[in-house]
Amino acid sequence: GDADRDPAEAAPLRIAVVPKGTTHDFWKAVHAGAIRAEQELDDVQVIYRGPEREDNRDQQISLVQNLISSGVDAIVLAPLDQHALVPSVRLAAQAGIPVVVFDSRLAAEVGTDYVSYVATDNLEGGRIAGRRMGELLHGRGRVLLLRHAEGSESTMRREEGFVEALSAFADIELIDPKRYSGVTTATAQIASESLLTAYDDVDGIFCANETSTFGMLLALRGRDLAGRIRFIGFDANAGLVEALELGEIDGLVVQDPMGMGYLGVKTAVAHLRAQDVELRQDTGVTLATRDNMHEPDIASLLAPDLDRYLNQ
Amino acid sequence: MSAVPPRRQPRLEMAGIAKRFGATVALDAVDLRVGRGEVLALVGENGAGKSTLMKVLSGAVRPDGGRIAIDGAPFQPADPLAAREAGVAMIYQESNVVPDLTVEANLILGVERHRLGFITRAAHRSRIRAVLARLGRPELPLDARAAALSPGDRQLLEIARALLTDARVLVMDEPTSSLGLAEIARLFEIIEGLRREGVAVVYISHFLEEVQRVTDRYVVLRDGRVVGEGPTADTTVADLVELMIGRRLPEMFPVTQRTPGAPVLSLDGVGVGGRVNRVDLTLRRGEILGFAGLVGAGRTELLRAVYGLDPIVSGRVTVAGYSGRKRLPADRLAQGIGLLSENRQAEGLALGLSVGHNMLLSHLTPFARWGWLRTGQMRRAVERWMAELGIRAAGADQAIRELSGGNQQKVAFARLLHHDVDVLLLDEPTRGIDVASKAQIYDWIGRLAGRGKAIVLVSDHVPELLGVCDRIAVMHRGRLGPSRPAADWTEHDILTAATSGEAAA
Amino acid sequence: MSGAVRDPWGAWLRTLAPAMTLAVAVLVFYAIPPHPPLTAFDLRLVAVHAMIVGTAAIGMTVVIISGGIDLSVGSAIALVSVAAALVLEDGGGVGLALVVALGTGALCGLYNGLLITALRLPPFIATLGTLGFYRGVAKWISGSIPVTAPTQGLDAWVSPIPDPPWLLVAPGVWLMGALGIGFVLMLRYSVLGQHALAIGSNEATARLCGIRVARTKVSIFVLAGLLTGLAGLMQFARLTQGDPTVAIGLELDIIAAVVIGGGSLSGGQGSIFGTLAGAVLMAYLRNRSTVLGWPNFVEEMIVGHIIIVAVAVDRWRAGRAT
Amino acid sequence: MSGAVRDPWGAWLRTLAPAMTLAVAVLVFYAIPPHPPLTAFDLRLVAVHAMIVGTAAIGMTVVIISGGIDLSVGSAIALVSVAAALVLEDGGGVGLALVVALGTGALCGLYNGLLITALRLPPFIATLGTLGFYRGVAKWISGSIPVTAPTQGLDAWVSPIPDPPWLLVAPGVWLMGALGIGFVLMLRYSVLGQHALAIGSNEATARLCGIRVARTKVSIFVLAGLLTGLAGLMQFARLTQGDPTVAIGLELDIIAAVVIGGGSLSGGQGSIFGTLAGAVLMAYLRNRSTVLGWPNFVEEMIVGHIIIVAVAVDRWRAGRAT
Ligand SMILES: Nc1ncnc2c1ncn2[C@@H]1O[C@H](COP(=O)(O)OP(=O)(O)OP(=O)(O)O)[C@@H](O)[C@H]1O
Ligand SMILES: Nc1ncnc2c1ncn2[C@@H]1O[C@H](COP(=O)(O)OP(=O)(O)OP(=O)(O)O)[C@@H](O)[C@H]1O
Ligand SMILES: [Mg+2]
Ligand SMILES: [Mg+2]
Repeated sequence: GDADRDPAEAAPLRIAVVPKGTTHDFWKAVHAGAIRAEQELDDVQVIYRGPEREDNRDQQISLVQNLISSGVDAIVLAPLDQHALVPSVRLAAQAGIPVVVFDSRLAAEVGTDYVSYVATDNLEGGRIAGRRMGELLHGRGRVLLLRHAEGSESTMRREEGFVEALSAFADIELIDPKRYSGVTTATAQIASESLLTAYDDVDGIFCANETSTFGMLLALRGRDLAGRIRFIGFDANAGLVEALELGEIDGLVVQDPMGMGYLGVKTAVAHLRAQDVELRQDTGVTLATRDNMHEPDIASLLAPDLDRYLNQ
Repeated sequence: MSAVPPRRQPRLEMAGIAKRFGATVALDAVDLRVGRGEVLALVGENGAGKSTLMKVLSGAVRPDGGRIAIDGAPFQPADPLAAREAGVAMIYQESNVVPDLTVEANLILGVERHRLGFITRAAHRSRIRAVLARLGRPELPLDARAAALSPGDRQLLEIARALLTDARVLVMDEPTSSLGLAEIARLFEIIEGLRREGVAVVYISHFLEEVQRVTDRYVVLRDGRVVGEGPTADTTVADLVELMIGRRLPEMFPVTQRTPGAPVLSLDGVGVGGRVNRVDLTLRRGEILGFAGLVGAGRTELLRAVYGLDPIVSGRVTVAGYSGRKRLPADRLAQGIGLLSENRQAEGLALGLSVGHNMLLSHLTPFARWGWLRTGQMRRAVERWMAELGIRAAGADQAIRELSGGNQQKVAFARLLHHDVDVLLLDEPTRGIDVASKAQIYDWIGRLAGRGKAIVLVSDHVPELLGVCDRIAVMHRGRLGPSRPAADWTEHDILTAATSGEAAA
Repeated sequence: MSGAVRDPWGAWLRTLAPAMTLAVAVLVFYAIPPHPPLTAFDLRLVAVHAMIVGTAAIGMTVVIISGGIDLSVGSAIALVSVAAALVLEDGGGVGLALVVALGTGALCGLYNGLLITALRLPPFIATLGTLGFYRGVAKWISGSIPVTAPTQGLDAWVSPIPDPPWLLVAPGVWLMGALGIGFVLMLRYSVLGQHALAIGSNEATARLCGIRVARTKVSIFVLAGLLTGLAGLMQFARLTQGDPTVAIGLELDIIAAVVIGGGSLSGGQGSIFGTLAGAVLMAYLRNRSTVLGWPNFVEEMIVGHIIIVAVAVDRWRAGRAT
Repeated sequence: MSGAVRDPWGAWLRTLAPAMTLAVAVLVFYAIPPHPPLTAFDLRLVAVHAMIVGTAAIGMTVVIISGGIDLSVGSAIALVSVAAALVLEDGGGVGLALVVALGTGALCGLYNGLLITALRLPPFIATLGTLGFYRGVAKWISGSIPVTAPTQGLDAWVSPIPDPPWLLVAPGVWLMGALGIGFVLMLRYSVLGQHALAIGSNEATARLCGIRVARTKVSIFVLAGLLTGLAGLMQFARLTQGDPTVAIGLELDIIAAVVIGGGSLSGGQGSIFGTLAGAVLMAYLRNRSTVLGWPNFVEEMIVGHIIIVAVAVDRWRAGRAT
């Protein structure tokens, strides 16, 4: 209900999309999805703005508040933290700006504080990875876990799910030195390399996001261990897909970031146009393997056609 | 002057004070006694240990041995504050002004009176005013940043600071090095007053005439030992010098044969940043031209501008044989002009670097092949100059910071010699230098002129100008008077010209 | 002396300069189509976004004036926010949280000060070391995850829309302003302030004049630590949680604020008001580039240059003045 | 006399000090149960991890000796890595990539140098500004995502296991070592080196001695920029992609390396070998704390203090020497 801000109905709806970061293929795909929605729905304008680093909560808060003040019609937000962003989201509600939350939980009342929650079940994503790892190792062996970053909620839930699923296999020993890869590929690479010198005799490895997976992949290559150790990662980018093809990675748990961006914007617009929307929408997680990676629906998840939406 | 005989119990007594820096023995069991109302002259060559001895007294340097007593009470200052509270005030040789503080803040620094941590200005104002009046500068702006003061005023500020703490012992380490004559005269009056109040004054200076005028007794240091003392009245400058350097000094101002040649440097209508205006001047080969003037007259600005360190706002400088407009220091050096800075500490020398670095820095080309340096040759060059000028240092690698003032100045002078420039702009070349070294530098100046070099000598010390220069010009409020042969000047004429501006025709 | 007359002017100009830069920035941004209006709400936001940097920067100004620098402030803020959160999580009251926050901040400052004086370390090094140390401690005591705790009304102090509304801006902002004034007076009229200036301007002289340099430096760092503590508490209130990874790299923003405000890293110079103006300026830029819908990289490129321009203009004026 | 004798000693000690600290660190960590062995591979790894920081730190040493500092080096590395990646992505050869990398690095250095000299900005400020600017440009030209490109064998230069194996460590590490020696000679025996030293220890004197200060400073920053370019290329080779977010905060590691190695931020002091030892020391600590299975926060707490201890020991020795 922003009639007071733009009386002319003709003026396009300005939908702000706020990812957790701006510099990963994952968020690029979200962006592409949002643009796709923008193109399908008429007179909608998408504003895509994120914090510099994937762990800068304070900056994301400022960002949301600034967007509120710039009078956008709705905000589609991937909160960096389930608690930290709550006041800002409530602030938006006060200002009459509906919020759609995607990718990660927000510890507030869906339906009252925000319109809808569009996400994948990160816990489930982790479980899928864990079960797959179990199968790959035929239920016995040692599995190393490289954690992503301190205080990153979504990845922690994936790690949680992975550990849980793995615990079903009695003969699999989980090695979790509580080492965090840090938020960039370079830090992940260094952490992985050092970790591998201590644990180069493991049978399996799991990483819970794009940067840590890629960093670990590089480390494995550096030691000629790629393909020898069962390796399951999370999310996809060109490099990771290639590695999957080469069998250096045995599985990538992929979400549908493009779907999230698309659905997020669509939901926001639907709400603004007074249609009722689902409170919870799951865009699903799938395990991409060397075998199924060429099936069209999986392929589109692994390598979404970003250019079609972003480069123009 | 009537020497008050020291009482039974001296005001200040230092016994067996010893201090080494690394292997340098700065002080070797020095004894010193100063009575109430006595003014003691502490003299000696550069590096004799004068400043170090006094820094021991003021708590700035911790001695290796010896004991101090004030009015009979043993006294071991933990730090300068302790010394100050015990009634020891010191005017250090190096400038000790905080540029970013106001004049007032500088004066009360460290001894602020306050309520709940907030300074009570009123408590200070009256005393400050009184002291400044006593120094003859009541108009000195208390709220101005100290950075805006001329060196002269900065030195006055430090004297005022010392006077503010009503001291029992007052140490003055070369207090007149950048004071004009008027200020110096007033300082001596003040010392008289202190003497009457029973303050023990230690007066360090290389101006032995001053020493003769103000002090009752003298103590001569050489290589950290006391080599002689006695009533100033029964001695002569010559005797003091002999005690200081261990031999009779030949002629102070050696006469050298030289004939003025072609002009090398000429200024017409040169003006610098508002403080210096319409200066005309012609400098010839083989001549020594002196600039007299009061502190703040603008001589330093003029030299700095000619050398290209400050911008010239009007007029032009022509260097013989160069038509181009290049006027950065690098260009000036290339054109054969060199400047000796008046400010050793902040500009003249890189205190952190070695003697060798400082000496050769401006002229590395002779040692460079394809931009790479031949260090062996460099070392030999440095050692040669050290020998030539008798620079007392542990070696070419010793940090210049560790040298005594005079030796530092010699290094700065050696730089110009090494660079072998044709025009030497010397701003206070003998500031803080002992007599023997002065004689040496005068000798060098004479020889250089004899070799056809042109020299500009800025000095506050009129006898020096009269003794060394061929021609002398007086600067007054940024205007340079006509230059006349030294013979046509008397000390009195120069002073009147410097104060009034009339070049007494 | 000409100097005497000239100088107050220069000082006056220096004081006003950042405010002017700010004004210019406002106009410049308004000139950009579509000429986004500067709503009251915008101003409130900018104020709140400048609050944490500003508060910490007040302390940093004193440190920098005394010739020091504190790179650990970002980590210290994180540590304080975690400490406060832990207290509140254990059911401690706001009062206790405040005490703990200030205490933690002061301790960080004290440790920095002792390293610098007792070990004679350059402040840059000492605080570069503690930058890692405090961050590590923050992660340690928080178990490496954000500690969510009841804010007990602390959030009201930092919410952009103040309550009661007649406050115009968040109470935290008023607090920052009050502290700013207090520290201006402290610097100009207190012994500590003058000694800080003296040490920053010429430490050797300060020592010879009998200033207890070490003691003074430690006090300055503790003082700055108290402000860091306050900033940390504000950070907690904003996040409603103690976040061990918050404020990474914030030290650079804080130092930038001081320098934009006319502070000199070689010591002896700095203006509290200037610093606050600097903090507001940066927050304002971020706000505008969001309102104008610029992509992140444009913002980064511009904010970077604003720092350069602001200081260049300042230097240029100073250069002309002397 | 003493000085002549003592000084070289002091200098010698200073040069060896970091190596000794390093040796001590090795022993200390070996003393910790379960006494993790220091395998050849560990050493290779540490060398590679120190390589990027070390290479950039060589340039930083010169900058710091000349009294400057460069906060933008991390961003510049990211920018270079992206630029190189773009070239290779377009099918450019290794040669071209190298040229572009060095060129980009030199340009960054040139820009820093010009800001500092032409605008008379303090290096800290100028490079604080360009820190944001270069990062922004990197994100801009990369479209804000890592640019993956064929490494064309560049990765062989930085892979922990060198090929041929008799190289013992990666070629990139040898390159760093060679550059280190080159710069030691440059500092000690070249005119530029002496001028850098002079400017760093007293700029006024340098000017008085006719050194073209501005020109020299610019050359120093360009020189450092070339090394940054090389470091950026190494970074690309390690990641096999140009990542605009890489090396955030790396400037602090690089500066730390210089300072641990005996560099003084007030200029006039610094040792290339010391710097390299410092870089290796930090990499070694990180490696050990991982091998020992310590959580990150322990590592952060310890690395922080190593910096402090290393410098404190250095100061203490220096203090005793005089
Ligand atoms: N900090 C220091 N480190 C090493 N040596 C020093 C230090 N200070 C002084 N010296 C040495 O101690 C000796 C005495 O120095 P001092 O400054 O006391 O001489 P001085 O009599 O004051 O000379 P001047 O008349 O030039 O001031 C000199 O040889 C000097 O080199
Ligand atoms: N009132 C002032 N304000 C600012 N700077 C000053 C002032 N007076 C002097 N200076 C600076 O102090 C330095 C020395 O100038 P000074 O006043 O001593 O003139 P001078 O004629 O050279 O005196 P001296 O006899 O010391 O050579 C100059 O570089 C000048 O810039
Ligand atoms: Mg002396
Ligand atoms: Mg002068």
